[in-house]
Amino acid sequence: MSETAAPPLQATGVRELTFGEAIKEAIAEEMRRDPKVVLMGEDVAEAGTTFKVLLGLVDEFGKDRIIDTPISEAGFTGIGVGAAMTGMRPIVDIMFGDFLMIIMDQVANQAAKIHYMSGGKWKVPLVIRATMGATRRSAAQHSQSLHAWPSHIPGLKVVVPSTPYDAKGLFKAAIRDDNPVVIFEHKISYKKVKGPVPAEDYVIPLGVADVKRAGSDITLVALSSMVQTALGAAKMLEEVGINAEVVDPRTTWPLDEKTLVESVKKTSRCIVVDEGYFRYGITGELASVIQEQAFYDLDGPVRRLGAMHVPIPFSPALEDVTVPSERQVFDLARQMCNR
Amino acid sequence: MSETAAPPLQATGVRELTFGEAIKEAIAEEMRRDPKVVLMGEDVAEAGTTFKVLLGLVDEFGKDRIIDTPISEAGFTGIGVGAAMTGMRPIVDIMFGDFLMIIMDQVANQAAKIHYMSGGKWKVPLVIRATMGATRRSAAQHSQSLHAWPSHIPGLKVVVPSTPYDAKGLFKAAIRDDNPVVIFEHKISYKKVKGPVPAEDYVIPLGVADVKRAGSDITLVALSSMVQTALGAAKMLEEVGINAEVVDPRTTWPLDEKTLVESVKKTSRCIVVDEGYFRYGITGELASVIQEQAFYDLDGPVRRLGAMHVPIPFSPALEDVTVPSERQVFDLARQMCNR
Amino acid sequence: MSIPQEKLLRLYRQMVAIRLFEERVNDLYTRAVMPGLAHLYIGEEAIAVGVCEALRSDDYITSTHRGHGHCLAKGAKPHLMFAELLGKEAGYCKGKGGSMHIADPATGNLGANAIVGGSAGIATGAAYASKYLKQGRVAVCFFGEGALGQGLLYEELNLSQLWKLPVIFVCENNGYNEYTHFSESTAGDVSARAAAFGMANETADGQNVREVYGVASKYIERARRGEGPAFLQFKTYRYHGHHVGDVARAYYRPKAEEQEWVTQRDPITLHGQWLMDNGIAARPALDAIQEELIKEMDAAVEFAVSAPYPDPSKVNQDVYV
Amino acid sequence: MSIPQEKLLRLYRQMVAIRLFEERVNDLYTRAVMPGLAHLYIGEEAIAVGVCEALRSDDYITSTHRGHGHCLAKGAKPHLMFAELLGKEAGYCKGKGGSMHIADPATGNLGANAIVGGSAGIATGAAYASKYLKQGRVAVCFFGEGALGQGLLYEELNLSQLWKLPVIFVCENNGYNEYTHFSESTAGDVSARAAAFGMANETADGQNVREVYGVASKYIERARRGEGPAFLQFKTYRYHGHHVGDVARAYYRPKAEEQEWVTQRDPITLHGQWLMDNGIAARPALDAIQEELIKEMDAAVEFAVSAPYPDPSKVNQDVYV
Ligand SMILES: Cc1ncc(C[n+]2csc(CCOP(=O)(O)OP(=O)(O)O)c2C)c(N)n1
Ligand SMILES: Cc1ncc(C[n+]2csc(CCOP(=O)(O)OP(=O)(O)O)c2C)c(N)n1
Ligand SMILES: [Mg+2]
Ligand SMILES: [Mg+2]
Repeated sequence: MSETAAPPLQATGVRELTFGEAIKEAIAEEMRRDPKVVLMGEDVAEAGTTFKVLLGLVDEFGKDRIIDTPISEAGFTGIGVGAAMTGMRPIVDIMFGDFLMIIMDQVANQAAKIHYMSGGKWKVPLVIRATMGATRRSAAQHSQSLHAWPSHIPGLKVVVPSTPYDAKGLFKAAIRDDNPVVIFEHKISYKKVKGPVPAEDYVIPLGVADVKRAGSDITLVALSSMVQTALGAAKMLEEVGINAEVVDPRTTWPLDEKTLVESVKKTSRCIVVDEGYFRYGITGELASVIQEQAFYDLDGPVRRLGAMHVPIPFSPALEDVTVPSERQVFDLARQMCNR
Repeated sequence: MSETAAPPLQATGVRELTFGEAIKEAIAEEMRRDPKVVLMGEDVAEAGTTFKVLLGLVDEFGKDRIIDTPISEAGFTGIGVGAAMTGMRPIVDIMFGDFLMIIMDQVANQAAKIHYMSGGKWKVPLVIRATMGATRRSAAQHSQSLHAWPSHIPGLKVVVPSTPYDAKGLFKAAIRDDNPVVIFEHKISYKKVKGPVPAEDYVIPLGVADVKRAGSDITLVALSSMVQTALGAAKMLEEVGINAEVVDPRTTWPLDEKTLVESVKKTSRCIVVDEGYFRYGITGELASVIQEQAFYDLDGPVRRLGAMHVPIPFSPALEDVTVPSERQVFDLARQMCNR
Repeated sequence: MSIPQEKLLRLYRQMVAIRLFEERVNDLYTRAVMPGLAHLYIGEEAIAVGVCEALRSDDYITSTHRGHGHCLAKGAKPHLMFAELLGKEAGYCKGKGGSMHIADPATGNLGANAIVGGSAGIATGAAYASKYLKQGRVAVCFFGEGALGQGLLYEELNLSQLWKLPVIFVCENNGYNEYTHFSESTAGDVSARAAAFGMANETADGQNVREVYGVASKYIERARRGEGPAFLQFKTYRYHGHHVGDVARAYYRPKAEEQEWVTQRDPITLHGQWLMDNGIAARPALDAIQEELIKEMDAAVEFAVSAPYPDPSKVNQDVYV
Repeated sequence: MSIPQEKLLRLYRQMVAIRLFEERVNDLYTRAVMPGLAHLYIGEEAIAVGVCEALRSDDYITSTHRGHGHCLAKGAKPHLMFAELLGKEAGYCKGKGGSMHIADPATGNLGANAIVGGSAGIATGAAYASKYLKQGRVAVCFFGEGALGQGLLYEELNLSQLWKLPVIFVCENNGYNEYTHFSESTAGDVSARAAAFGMANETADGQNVREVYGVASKYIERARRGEGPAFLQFKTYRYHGHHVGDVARAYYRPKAEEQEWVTQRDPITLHGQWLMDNGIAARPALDAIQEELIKEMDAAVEFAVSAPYPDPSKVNQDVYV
């Protein structure tokens, strides 16, 4: 796996890109490769999405392939499902991940089940773009990280990238996948997270975790924005002599249990960190899988840190304390390693 | 807690009722108590719901309080939210729990967050009735058990009763609760599960687990239909000399962690059984909570059994193997107790 | 519009086939041979048959919980459908879908759907793909008037009209949403709901298969020419219960009403009479068609009943491609 | 309809208050004093003011992401709103809601909503409760024309008309859904969408506060009499960006268009002129109103800026009752 942690050496022209630029490049490359790839959503064309991430794509591909829609998330997601069944490879962009709540029937009752219900006869190569992440002062209906919901539904694949390199490779894999894939893009990372990205074509297979930092004392399992948080905590831990390993599953489904479990067997300690709501979400499943398979190598219970189990507040004074911080990860890890 | 396991001794006129009859009685009693309680849904009046569970209620309360709606689940759930804010105590009935996917915005973006977003000024005393449970040969869109989804969302309470006694007491508590509550009724249990129910008025507080069977060798944590499965397995285990304790959380939120953890500390072994999809659902959270708090008393990892992670198939030959069976629980428990 | 003779006879044959198929479904349920429930199309045959007769084999349809008629009319094979209804491996969906999820790429059947209105987006999406890929295919979205309660339908009406997609929304108005008369669930005028989006629309008699065929042909060809979607409402009636288990219906609809439709408005009887009145076919010829189909349907049931169930190990196949 | 003099002046005052409020919001954003973003109501003041002037204080409203004007017009106090916008404990929602979630039971404000169309059900539900409890209250659901894309709206149009609920759907058509002209997102005729459900409806000039007030009064009183819901479309325009950060707008709408509305169609200027032309108020009187409100608004900003943030420990309060 770790060869995907950094760009392949033979990579031609590795540039430093932002998370958002990497996603745009992935979409552009796939649209050049395959005329059946189209993208639809609200204000995706001239406006380049609300987050401006796709600025310019419409100039290259035109309004027939970068398609502005009415404010009908369920409506155009349904179109995406039908189009995917009949020869297209649509990407539907629902802007704020919070709006998933409006389209869940099309995603989880329709897209997720059509292949199975038809006895394998129809397939739905659809990509659903959603965003996640708080601390933008957007309050309770524009700040959620709902990746746990689609992860609960058989028939869906769920991608939660943390770096520009992963974002490009995973997004391209998602577009080429013949199953419905929901990809969660962290809003704050769009501009904030930068990293090396090869100009060349590469895909990262879905279901392969990545060790973002090798370590021996404790395993920090983290997704999306929390990978940066975990890496930050790992730096702090290093200063107190604790060598943390940071493992990023990159996709919640398929799930690379082996890499997670091997890491914990090695370190014997584990914290799972996620930006989704704490209860009945991502951390519960990952912690369970790990304790099931690494129990006898564990020093103590697998611990979890998630978004505080409250609707996300507007006030900065409140919102900032709802998301797991480097400090919290550091304190908990230190206590677990009793140093 | 255990005093709620069986009807209080002083109970006047304890009758044997079915699960469905107990729910109907709870609704009828609350509607008599409080004229602000109304129930709306598709074919709930003369038809008494698709499952015939409410037959006769319309005769007593009339069509102004048992209200037939168009096939607009999101539409009438929204009405329920607004009515709950403005003086009513509505119960909205969405028939098959699978249709939750259509109303999640109204439930999880609106109802769940209004109290918090308004700084505590508005409240939403709304009850959402949903069903769960497979093996009715209704296929992938009419058989799901989606209680994990609302359990993930702060601001909602989630009730998952397993016996007629609990169903009546918990449903009455849900109606009197000032928060939005989603209650999952197991379809097969409506007629199949019978038990003693006092004719008198009683409520069971939300957030109190119930030990359905006391034991010392292993703890079986189960909800809804799986409580019957766990009790069946416990009988089989008894014959091989294993004394299983069966604990029913009864509500996934609020969650009575204490009772679960105490039981496992005592037995040192635990299996969590649920009829929802296996991944990123109920079992992950409960297993995590237990291993976090009872780790040093555990003999081995907390194990989980859930619905197979596939869309629910139609064919009996396939559907029956997707739901955890007494046999599976028995075999796993026996292996864990190595007898 | 004048309909060629062999088409007129095929319309008759197709309706009889659906009727006979559904009678056997009811029988299989009553004899407890079929798992679960089914929603019979008996009484509404003229709609599926008239519309599908106007479609090319590579055109698309989406169907509903009451979908057997649509699937058969679009070309599904009875024995593979019965096998699916009985949960057998040989069924269209390997037994994984059942009555409410029959799907078949070979006949352009995108699938029946157990979510009321749930296929409005799928049909619109297929029409979008056909336009984008310049295939000239048309997609028909069948739905009952109860689906008028689902907001998704209006989003698709707007999107398809805005983008001039070749999709035809076919509203089968049989007067009831389950056990509730549609007047208790539907405000205003049905076709006005499509007209509001500037969509071409027409309301016709769903018991007259020639009228259905004529109206459908007109708007399907219009859509094929790229002139946009249409909304067609056909007035009809289901003779049986909402599903096979719904037998005591007096509390929600009068027996006399059922009788009137069955005796006065039956699409098969009416078309048969018309064929005879117009000297296109004599009674013996029509009887022969029926006899032949009875043999076919009985054989199909035979096949399904004796077909094996899927091996339980197949349960986790087809979840992902 | 003749409007009493002091009402005519209050209409003016209220519009100016909203304008001044929003100008300060923009300033607070530009000076990076306000967290996050806000959607300004500048240019659309006549709608909120005209409609709310026709409501009783115990009537209900639901508002949108562009909600400051609705909240103020329904009686919200500027200093408590500014406090909320700055995330302060003293705000209407203790800082938990922010710009898109101002709510206030005291003024019948059921809350602004950050989900487009998301409050259609809430308003309809409040109307349902008012009817059931025989309170004679009316609920107004404000929404932008972009919400016409949300299926939920049609479900509520059908339900409210079917049940004759006292709810008024007020469509503020400012011509744009974010950065897209509504003609690119909306097929057919807007008011026909309500008419299709048999709902009373009217389209009027949203820049003429007297006209808005007149039309609103007529349908609000009709609803109060139990004669059912209505759908009102008011044509208007937002002068500023979709949100405070949307400054370079030339790529989606021409500067000339903005200029025309600002210079020719401004609701405050037009009403002020009318007041003077009709001898109801002279320029000095109008200026006095403005001066007074400027003081009030500046004081309100003062209050909010100096108010304390909530203590972090409050974060998990108010999740449950
Ligand atoms: C979204 C949704 N809500 C409710 C149901 C339950 N249900 C199945 S069929 C039906 C009635 C449908 O009536 P109509 O659309 O007129 O079709 P018909 O049965 O009359 O052919 C209902 C309410 C469902 N399957 N999906
Ligand atoms: C369901 C949903 N989809 C998308 C958005 C993002 N969004 C916020 S405002 C807006 C445009 C709304 O346009 P309109 O309804 O006309 O209101 P206006 O901003 O013009 O006042 C969009 C798309 C949202 N908040 N909710
Ligand atoms: Mg019907
Ligand atoms: Mg607008």
